[in-house]
Amino acid sequence: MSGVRTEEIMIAAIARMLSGLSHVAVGSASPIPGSAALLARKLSGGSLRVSLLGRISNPTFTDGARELFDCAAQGRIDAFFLGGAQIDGQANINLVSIGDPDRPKARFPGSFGSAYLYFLVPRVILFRQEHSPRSLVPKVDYISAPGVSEPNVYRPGGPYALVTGRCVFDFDKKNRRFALKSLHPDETLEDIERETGFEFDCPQGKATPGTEVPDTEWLELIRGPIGDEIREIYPDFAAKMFDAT
Amino acid sequence: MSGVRTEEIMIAAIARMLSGLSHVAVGSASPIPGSAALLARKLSGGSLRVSLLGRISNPTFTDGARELFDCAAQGRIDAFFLGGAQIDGQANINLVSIGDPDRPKARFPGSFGSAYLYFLVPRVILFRQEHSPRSLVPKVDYISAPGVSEPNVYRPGGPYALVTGRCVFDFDKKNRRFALKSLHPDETLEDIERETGFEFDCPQGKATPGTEVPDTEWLELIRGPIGDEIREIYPDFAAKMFDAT
Amino acid sequence: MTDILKSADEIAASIPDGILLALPPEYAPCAMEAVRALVRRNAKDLRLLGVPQFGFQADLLIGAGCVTEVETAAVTLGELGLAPRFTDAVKLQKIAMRDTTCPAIHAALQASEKGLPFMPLRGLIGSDIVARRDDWQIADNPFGDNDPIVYLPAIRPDATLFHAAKADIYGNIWIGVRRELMVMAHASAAAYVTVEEIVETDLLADPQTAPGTIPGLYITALAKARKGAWPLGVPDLYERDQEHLKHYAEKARSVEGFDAYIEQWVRHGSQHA
Amino acid sequence: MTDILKSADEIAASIPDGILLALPPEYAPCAMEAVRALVRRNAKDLRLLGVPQFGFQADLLIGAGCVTEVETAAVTLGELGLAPRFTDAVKLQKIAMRDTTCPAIHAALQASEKGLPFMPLRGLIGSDIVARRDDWQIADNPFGDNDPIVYLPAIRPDATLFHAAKADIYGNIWIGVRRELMVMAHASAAAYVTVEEIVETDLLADPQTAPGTIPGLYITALAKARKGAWPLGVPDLYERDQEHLKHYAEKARSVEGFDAYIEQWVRHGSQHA
Repeated sequence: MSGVRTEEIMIAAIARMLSGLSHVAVGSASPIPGSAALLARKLSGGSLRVSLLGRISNPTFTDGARELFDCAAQGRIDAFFLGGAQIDGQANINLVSIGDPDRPKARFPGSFGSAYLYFLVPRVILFRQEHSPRSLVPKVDYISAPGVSEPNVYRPGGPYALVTGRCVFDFDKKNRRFALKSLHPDETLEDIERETGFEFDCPQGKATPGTEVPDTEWLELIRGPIGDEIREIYPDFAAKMFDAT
Repeated sequence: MSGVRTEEIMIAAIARMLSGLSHVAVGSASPIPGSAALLARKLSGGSLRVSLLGRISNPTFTDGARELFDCAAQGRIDAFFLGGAQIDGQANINLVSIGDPDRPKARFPGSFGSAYLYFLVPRVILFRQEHSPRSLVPKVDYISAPGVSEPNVYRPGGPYALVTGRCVFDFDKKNRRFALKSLHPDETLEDIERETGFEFDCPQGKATPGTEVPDTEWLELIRGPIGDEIREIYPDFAAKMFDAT
Repeated sequence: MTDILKSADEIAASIPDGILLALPPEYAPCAMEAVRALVRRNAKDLRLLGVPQFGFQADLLIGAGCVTEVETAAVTLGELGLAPRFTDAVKLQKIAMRDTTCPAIHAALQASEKGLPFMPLRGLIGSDIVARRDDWQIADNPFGDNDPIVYLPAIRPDATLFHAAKADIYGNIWIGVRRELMVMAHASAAAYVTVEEIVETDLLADPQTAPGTIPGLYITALAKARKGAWPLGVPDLYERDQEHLKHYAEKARSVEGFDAYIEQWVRHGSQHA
Repeated sequence: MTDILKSADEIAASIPDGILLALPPEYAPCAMEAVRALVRRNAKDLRLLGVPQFGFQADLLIGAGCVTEVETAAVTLGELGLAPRFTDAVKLQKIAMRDTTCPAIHAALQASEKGLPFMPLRGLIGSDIVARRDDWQIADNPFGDNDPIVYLPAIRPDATLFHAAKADIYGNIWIGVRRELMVMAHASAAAYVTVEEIVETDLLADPQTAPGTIPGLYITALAKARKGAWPLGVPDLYERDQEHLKHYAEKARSVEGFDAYIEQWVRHGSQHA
């Protein structure tokens, strides 16, 4: 078994957060969460239902593109995943642009369904492999979807965790801040502090544990059947991850 | 060709009102309008589209029972048909009950989609074979759907005509009253006045023409291919109309 | 995961008393054997929602004393005339009747399907339907100028119950063009289904069947019930048994006749086989 | 009656300049040959609506100068990265961009489908999407207590354009599970469709195909265009031509490269056959 990749650590970390759930949906541009959901399904013995957007064979939904959103609003989706060009310390995410949105320095695809699903899915797991002051910022330039809401705003869902290429944060709903949960191999608390643009809590301080690295069995699943399944939607990701020498 | 039935005169009268239209829908419990619509389609050479609710083969709609209503709201249905246990002089219709609705003397099935389609379909043709002071009343006991609305109420549709077993009325939108248009065979103006519970206009007075009776060609259509088609939805109506000795 | 039960009676045993139960019209397959099983198990205090109207199955449940409340756009036996037990129950005030109109039912269920508290709907204003519904509101269209529109609160049934031609072992249900059944499953907290047959192949995996299929995700439990819609029909499989329905319509004119019908055709199991 | 036209170019000729045109995402078949024909006929001032997002087809139209305005939840080439002509056009303010979110597009189209002036939608509050949309409102749920909800005005596209596996001679279009195409057809004033083949049998008459079929009632015009979605795919018929799309993504990084691509692959007809 060759060396464990950062993506594989992220996949395993996310898969663990899906244990015991009934139905997980995965949106666009989400190969790492997609792989994690498929791994979690394997580990569940098939009891976890996974809805992969963009998959053509075996559709989960038969009522058109709106069904994902309706299904979430019905409370039938337990977890979803959102990325962000920028993510800030209040778990706001930015999928739109850097700088003034009318004269952006950089423009990204757009908000997709984030502004809705972030409110309605109980366990939204944020992911961003690049962990740097550029991606994890004090305040996003554009709020595609806010991390927290006023108490009178209908919001059964919200942020649950943030998984990066360096660590895992929990989101503390009460304090409206991230709390460092575990460090990926070779990362130190100082690394995280230096590379993170927002303030976060570190309840375990120096005792913050390492992120569990996927064992051989998990790696074989990720690189074998999971990789084959994810290839239908993300051929380039699969090629980069699994076909490299 | 045996004697012309009242139902056949009504079918022909309604069919004439559908000439030149693009799409006509027919609801529940409407064998006479259903036959009229199918006759009008035949006469149009197939250019008239007819959507018959309750038909199982060759559905017009594939988006469930709501599609009829959505389609009407999109302005894609030119004519529809409504009956009424009672119909009054302002074209209000009652499909619910006689007397106090909480302690009714008679109870009918219910309003179906009338309270919606009457507002949205441009040409709603009312039909009621029984033409008596009991069915055509000064004021309905329950308004399933009102004939007219305040000017600020969104209402692209409304009543166009009333076809009974004795005559045809036009609905005069400006005066909000019915106007006698034609008398079925053997009916006199006095008959109509005596048998109609509401007041109506009679712009042509003694010169009110007779309702055109369907000719042999039309009768052959009604009793032949139209009868066969309507039998799928209304077996009893077809048996009564076309199988009698 | 969808529970695959053994019989329509097990389906009926899973449906609690006192719930709001959404039922389809006669042209979508009705789970008549399960409805008879509800009568057999003496179901109580059901509140029925006709989507958007119904007939024989509602009349049976009302006549058998299983129902306290009905919301529907109509109850009718079609060409066979009025639904006699329904008509009697309204006249004698044995049930609370909430009259509505077809698109209002569809809209209120779609609100629930979308997790919305309400849906707006055109039409209706000036009808006694609106006048007698204190749970509805008329308010201005916020984008209009003096443009009143009706606001309907969402209806979320506790359960829905219907029949279909087939299901697969994953709980997926083939409904063809009868998509109101899909809205009912989406909008209800639980969905109970009887089917003519249960196939081993995945209905979602076949691009020919997937478009007419409700995913098992929405189905609480299903059971095989051959001729489960009888005496109503299933499109492309069997037609309505019009003679039997005529027999019912005549018997049900009186309480005694209805009771005799129930004794003969419901209490001792369905005898159509 | 649906007009059956001769080619994708005739379809493009039927679509007027200046309209609001609704287009599907890349996973529903896109009418790429008709989109190329729009570029060939130098379509102008199109306002594009992504339902709910799009990629290659929007980038092509934007790069070719056919577009003044875009409303969409995203523009992306998927794994191939950003849509370069879109990105440039926003940065250089060549198009007016209205950012939105997927369910808001679906809801606004369903409002149009239902002839409603608006639809409510959960979520969104506190996002910059709402903050920057002066055509949306936040108001209280009339059935709630201090419960704000977003009100979205209906979107009624002047036309929609998409591709499908097959149509019949009556104008019925088989879309399978891609029901967002059905909403687009219902909600738009006109619907233009290209298809791989036109069959003689009535798709609505067959209970197997009817559930995945848009009735011809909603289809303004259709034309046969073999491999009409290329270089995008059609489920069960052909896959995306990922190599060609990579080639596009590279060329389109610069205006010169994009122009060369258009010259080679669009102006002189599609060369994929």
